Amino acid sequence: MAAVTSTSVPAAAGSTSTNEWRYFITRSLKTLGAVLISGVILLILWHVIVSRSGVSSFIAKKPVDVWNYLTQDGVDGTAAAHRSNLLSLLWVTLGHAAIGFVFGVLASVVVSAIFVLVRPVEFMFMPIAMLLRTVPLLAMAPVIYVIFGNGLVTCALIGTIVVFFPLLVNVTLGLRSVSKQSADLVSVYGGNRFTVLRKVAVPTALPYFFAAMRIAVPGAITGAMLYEWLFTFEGMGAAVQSAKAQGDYAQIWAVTFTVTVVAIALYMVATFIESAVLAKWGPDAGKATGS
Amino acid sequence: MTSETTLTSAVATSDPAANPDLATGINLQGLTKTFSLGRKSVQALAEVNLGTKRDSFISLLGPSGCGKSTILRIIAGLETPSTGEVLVNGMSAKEIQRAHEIGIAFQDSALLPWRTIEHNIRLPLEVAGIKADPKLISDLIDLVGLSGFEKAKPAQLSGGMRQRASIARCLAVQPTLMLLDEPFGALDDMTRQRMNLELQRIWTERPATTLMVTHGISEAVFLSDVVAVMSPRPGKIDQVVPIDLPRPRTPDLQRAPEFHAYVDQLSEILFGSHGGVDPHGEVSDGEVDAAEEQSA
Amino acid sequence: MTSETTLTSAVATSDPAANPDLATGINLQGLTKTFSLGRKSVQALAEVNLGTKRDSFISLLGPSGCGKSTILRIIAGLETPSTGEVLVNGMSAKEIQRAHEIGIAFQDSALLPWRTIEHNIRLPLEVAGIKADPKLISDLIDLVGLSGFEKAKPAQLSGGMRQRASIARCLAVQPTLMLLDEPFGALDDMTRQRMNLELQRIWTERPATTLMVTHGISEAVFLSDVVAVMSPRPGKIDQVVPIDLPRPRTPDLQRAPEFHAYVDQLSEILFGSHGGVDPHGEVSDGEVDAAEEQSA
Amino acid sequence: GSSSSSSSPSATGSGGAGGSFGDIGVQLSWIKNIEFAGEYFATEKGYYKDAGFGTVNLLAGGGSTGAEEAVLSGKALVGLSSPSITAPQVAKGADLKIIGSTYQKNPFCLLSLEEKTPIKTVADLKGKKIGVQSGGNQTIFEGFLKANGLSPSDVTMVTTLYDLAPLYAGKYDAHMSYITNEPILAKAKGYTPVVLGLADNGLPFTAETFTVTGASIKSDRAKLKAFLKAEIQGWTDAVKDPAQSAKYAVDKFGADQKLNLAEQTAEATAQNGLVLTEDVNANGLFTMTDDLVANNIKALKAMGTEVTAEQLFDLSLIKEVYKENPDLITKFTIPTS
Amino acid sequence: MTVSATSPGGLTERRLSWRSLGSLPPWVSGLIGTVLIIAAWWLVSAIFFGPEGAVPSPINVVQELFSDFGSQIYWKAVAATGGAALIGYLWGTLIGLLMAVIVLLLPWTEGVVTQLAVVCSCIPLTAIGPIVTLMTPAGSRGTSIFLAGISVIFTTVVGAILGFRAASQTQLDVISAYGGGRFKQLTKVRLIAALPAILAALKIGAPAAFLGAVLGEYFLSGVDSGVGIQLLAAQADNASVRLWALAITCGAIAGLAYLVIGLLGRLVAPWASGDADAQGVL
Ligand SMILES: Nc1ncnc2c1ncn2[C@@H]1O[C@H](COP(=O)(O)OP(=O)(O)OP(=O)(O)O)[C@@H](O)[C@H]1O
Ligand SMILES: Nc1ncnc2c1ncn2[C@@H]1O[C@H](COP(=O)(O)OP(=O)(O)OP(=O)(O)O)[C@@H](O)[C@H]1O
Ligand SMILES: Cc1ncc(C[n+]2csc(CCO)c2C)c(N)n1
Ligand SMILES: [Mg+2]
Ligand SMILES: [Mg+2]
Repeated sequence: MAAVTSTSVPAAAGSTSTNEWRYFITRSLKTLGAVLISGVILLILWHVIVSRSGVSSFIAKKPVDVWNYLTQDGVDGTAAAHRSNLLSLLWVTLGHAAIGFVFGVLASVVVSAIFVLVRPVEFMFMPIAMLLRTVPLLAMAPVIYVIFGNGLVTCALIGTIVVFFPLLVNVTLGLRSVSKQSADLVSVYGGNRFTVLRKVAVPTALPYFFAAMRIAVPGAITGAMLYEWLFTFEGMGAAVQSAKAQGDYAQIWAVTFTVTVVAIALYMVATFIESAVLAKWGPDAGKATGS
Repeated sequence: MTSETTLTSAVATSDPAANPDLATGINLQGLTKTFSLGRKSVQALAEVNLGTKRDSFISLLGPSGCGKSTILRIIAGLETPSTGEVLVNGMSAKEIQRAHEIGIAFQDSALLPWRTIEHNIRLPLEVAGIKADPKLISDLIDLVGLSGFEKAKPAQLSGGMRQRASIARCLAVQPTLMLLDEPFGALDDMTRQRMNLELQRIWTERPATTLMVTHGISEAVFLSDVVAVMSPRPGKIDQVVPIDLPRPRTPDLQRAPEFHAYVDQLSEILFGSHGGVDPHGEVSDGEVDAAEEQSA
Repeated sequence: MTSETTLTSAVATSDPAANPDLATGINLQGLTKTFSLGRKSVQALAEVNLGTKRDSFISLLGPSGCGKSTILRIIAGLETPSTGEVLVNGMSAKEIQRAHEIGIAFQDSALLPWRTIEHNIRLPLEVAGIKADPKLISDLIDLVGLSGFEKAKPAQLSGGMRQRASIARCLAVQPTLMLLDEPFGALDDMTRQRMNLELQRIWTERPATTLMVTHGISEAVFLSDVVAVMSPRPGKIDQVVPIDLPRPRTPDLQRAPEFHAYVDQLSEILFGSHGGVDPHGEVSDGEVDAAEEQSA
Repeated sequence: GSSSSSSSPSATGSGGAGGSFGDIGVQLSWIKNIEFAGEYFATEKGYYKDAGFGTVNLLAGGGSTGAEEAVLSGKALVGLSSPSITAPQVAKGADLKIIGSTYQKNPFCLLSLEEKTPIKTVADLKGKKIGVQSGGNQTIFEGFLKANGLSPSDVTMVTTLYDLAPLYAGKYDAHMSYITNEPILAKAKGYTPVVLGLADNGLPFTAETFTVTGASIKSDRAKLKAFLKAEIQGWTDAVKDPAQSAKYAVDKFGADQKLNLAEQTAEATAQNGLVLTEDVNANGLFTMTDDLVANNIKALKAMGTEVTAEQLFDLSLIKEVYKENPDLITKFTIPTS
Repeated sequence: MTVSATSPGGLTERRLSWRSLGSLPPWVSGLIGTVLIIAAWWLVSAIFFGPEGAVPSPINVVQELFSDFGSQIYWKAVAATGGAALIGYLWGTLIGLLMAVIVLLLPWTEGVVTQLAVVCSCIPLTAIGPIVTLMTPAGSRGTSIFLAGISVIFTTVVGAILGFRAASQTQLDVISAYGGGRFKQLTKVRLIAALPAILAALKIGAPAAFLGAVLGEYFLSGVDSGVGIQLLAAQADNASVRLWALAITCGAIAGLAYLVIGLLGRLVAPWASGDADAQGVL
């Protein structure tokens, strides 16, 4: 039978790259520009606040001081030594952050799926999830030490605790944002709750998941530093402590600066991945259709 | 007026309890449904009794808001009735769901916005765990005139095109129970006509117990074994009119006097006994005729 | 076939550039629209030229996917044309938007799910910063037959009821430009007929430049000053047919031979010159006739 | 009764209500417990007031904001700290000076348990696992190893906090402790604490030192001396009456922490062992002999900080206080450890 | 319902039991969960630790809590820390929402604003805690408030931006067609469609704010009362029972905040699929 509505789609004239790629690239470029602008804003803010705070310059360092610490040899060591020290600390911390991130994301995705599939479980265990997030790790560290030791298990645990809760809440919300109609559709075709989860809820939750991932990236770094501070003598977390003991405020500020910059860089990476995936999924992933 | 249960070729009944052999397809007994609406509650269905034979085609006609979609949703297992029993092809709604034997098209297309048209149509197969035959999918897309839009997202289609995609999706699983909620409402008349013929062809080749909700009287007559007319909210089955026309039905049939008689009969039931059946005995959607009843 | 621009009572033109006096209402010149669709792009509109007089009522007919909604969305300022110019009542789309003079009903009801029906209808007034007169709102609700559902949420209404709410919303601002995208598609025939009459009454009392997209040929003839028929995608205006019938039009008019002549003429344009105009000269939505053209 | 424990915010500004020196802030090295008994007496008995101060705000430290920072930023006139923390900052150029020392030796020790792996001597240390708090204590412990000719590889150092649970659980063999604190807790738990004091094993630096800025010594010399005088009076009372000290800590100043009276009393008594020496009996509380100063410098060097006595200490003020008020020198009975 | 009567017995029964589990009122399942958790805790405590060990017996902890409930000191500490957390939370939320609104009104600022928010979440708190303490007057709870606020900003910004995007194009079209600009779109559609996501962010924020306030007390100078101070003291005292009682207090306060915001959400955004309505969906 001849198609009623004319023929097929007219071929595009000089169709360049795909829509998706354009979306991806423009978003990436925008992000880069934003980083530069916000970087400048932050440096200015930092300079102004420190200058006006009245806190002794011995403690409160300005951007210039950090720059000097990283580029000029001083009484407390050469710039090269400072840089290589920071770099090696950074790698350690990034390793710990990666462990925490992976475990935290996996755990939260699995748990939120269970929460969504078996709702009572949520009411049963949400309090515990929250308790984990609220109890200062600082206070419970000895207990964790006694039970889990101070190795990578604890590293994964701390990372998970820090990252878990925001992810859990977001992913659960995303999985629940399923439109009733779409869920109806799948159940009519014989799908069970699990099918609805896979076919409808997961795509719907993707934007939420990625938003949560973005939250998780800085969270994982924070968690790693916390772990290092409470359980090891390694990485940036411990370095802040020993620098404090040494009165090496320049190093503290340099560490703070480095961690922040790296976290932003990783956040950007997460944003890139997000835009790539969501572009493929379509910008409408997870959005309601009509009314 | 004909009394439906006395016909020899009866395929439906408004008293399924008394006529179990006429309720081997759809079997609704004592169905009621009350929705709560904040403080108040709305009775959508007041005691619906309806039986059809297996593999028969029934259409539901009735004014807006009378509960047509609600009946369809209850049969699909999407809504639980307040009271009453539902069986389709001898199975409960849930069972037939689980057997992957329902095809459904909703009043609005309900496509998943992140899936391409192709993938939307393939969805029921995925859910059923059946490996999708690419040929089948592309045939379906062809059938509904969406070739060239396989990779388009729903947001990029017109309203009618979306509806057509949802009809294609309904046909993907080759269902034994087909539920169609105003499937052709958003289509232009030519497409609608073509879809009607195609639907009849498909249904004849691979029979399925079918329930279609529609506003088009002649469409209902053309396609159905039986037409059930509902009264306004709280909805109940007003009359069940068997359509005793030979199959396969061709477009020519729509000019036959028997056809027009059915259309007129249904218009009369829908719009009242004093409703102006078209004096020329010609095709009418009831649209023009009903207007006579209105005071401007 | 009548040539539309030579009629003395002409209210519309397919060449607005040459007939500026026939384009004081809607004025579309050289409108094209191309959507990108992943790698490919879809030309939805290929050069649309259309003019209507201010306060006239034009209907758009055409096959599904031909770009009717796209034209309407461009006029509403919701889509920018790829090329071409749009003026309505001498204003640009943005200007008329900002003047709060548009009433619009979308193909899907587009009600806000968190607002009650009442509040949804009041929305345009809120947007315009006009204090809503409770009487006006309750009259509108009455008009569309939704009394008792003032406090219901859209999810609690049937498809037709939602569409009626969206029509009521369209009328809330008493617009000078009314854009209706298949407003009555989901309604049963009786309600549809009643809404048609009401729409005519309202439009006569308070004229507005109106564009309605519809699939119902007789509905278009009944309501319009002029009907524009579009050809399939890439859409363009195929013919502009002025409907020279006296107003106010009553339901009786729909039985007049002039009326039927218009319906037949439009069916012919839509479904081809060899399309079977109903031999009895009777009302036809083109539905049955068009079926003749189809091979099953 | 004069000022209450809930201090109202105030800086070192002059011209306060009470006397010519106005209100000042004193940054404590920890949250309010028995460790600051002398300050409580000085407040309660009105010694600060008598010395000419309005309100003396005893600023509890959360453990993470150092006294040096508080003093440098001007939030406090005086901070209670330790040479192990002050010296590195002085070495980095901070304008800080220590003007007296409450403890004559530092309270750090390695706590092990008789029931598990007792570490009685430095020789026992080899190959053991030691729990050390990261940051300042880590530096101190490494200095301790160095001072005893051990290298960091001779022991396994693991991070811990103040809690003894890991020690009880056998996660490590010894816990870096305060001699006044953790051993008492272990004993209360039913263990037999074994203590290896750092001060007695090659690391004889002092603690609870009064740290001020060099600038304030120049501009506020009289004020600082008045402060020291009130402190001497307070600590004289405190040392004499551990029970009352504990009461002040538990019932008044540290009331918000639900301190344990028996434990605080025990700590007060143990603390006296750090505050009182023959030299103190001879020269007065807070004084430091040249030997002690030299020991400090040596210990600091072991901990990796090179400073001279002149850079770190300015004991001229305390000497002047005693010269002007010889009657402040009291003979205490020195507790036997 | 007789529908299930016709289905094979076993299947029906299992589904029924799932159903009945699913239809438990939240507080019942909450109770079951709590009981399960406490039982597990008890076992661990009894088998591996003594009643006063690192993991003390729940009985001792509950006893401690009950004695706390009668003590003014306890409530003073809770009020002090909770108050600082609340102030920080309000500030953080306000700033976060403002930032998101800026993004909404000026989309080009999105990058900059989110970067600023990221900075809030990844500045090492342990490093800046003391600095903030030095910049606020002695005795003030500035650091607690600051850390509480900064813990909230980032999640609020991300949640609110996500929420502001939740509105569908048709919904926005309705407003523009009726002559509404970006502002009307914001007030009539975006803000409301955003509520579920914003509320989720606020829910996450509440425990984070409390945690921030507690952590702040580890840096504060001149502050004597607070949950954080008590934790510090309990830790130095090796008072594990007190430590756990305080930890549970923290959890309870955060849980309460979480619950209240959740209820608030259900009140102001009942249509949100994240809530009761959706129970039938997933
Ligand atoms: N979820 C719901 N909550 C409350 N009331 C509802 C709900 N769904 C439907 N209703 C009510 O039930 C009645 C029947 O609705 P239904 O959708 O079945 O009508 P319909 O016959 O399909 O109408 P239409 O032809 O307009 O689609 C209506 O009055 C409607 O308000
Ligand atoms: N956002 C979009 N992106 C890509 N293509 C689009 C988009 N919107 C519409 N189109 C394409 O434009 C063409 C015209 O669509 P339009 O919605 O105007 O049709 P229509 O005439 O209103 O059809 P119907 O009667 O079915 O509603 C269609 O082919 C559709 O695929
Ligand atoms: C190694 C070591 N460092 C600090 C503390 C913390 N602390 C607990 S009590 C107290 C005051 C002394 O009575 C101090 C400073 C500790 N316990 N052990
Ligand atoms: Mg319906
Ligand atoms: Mg359309």
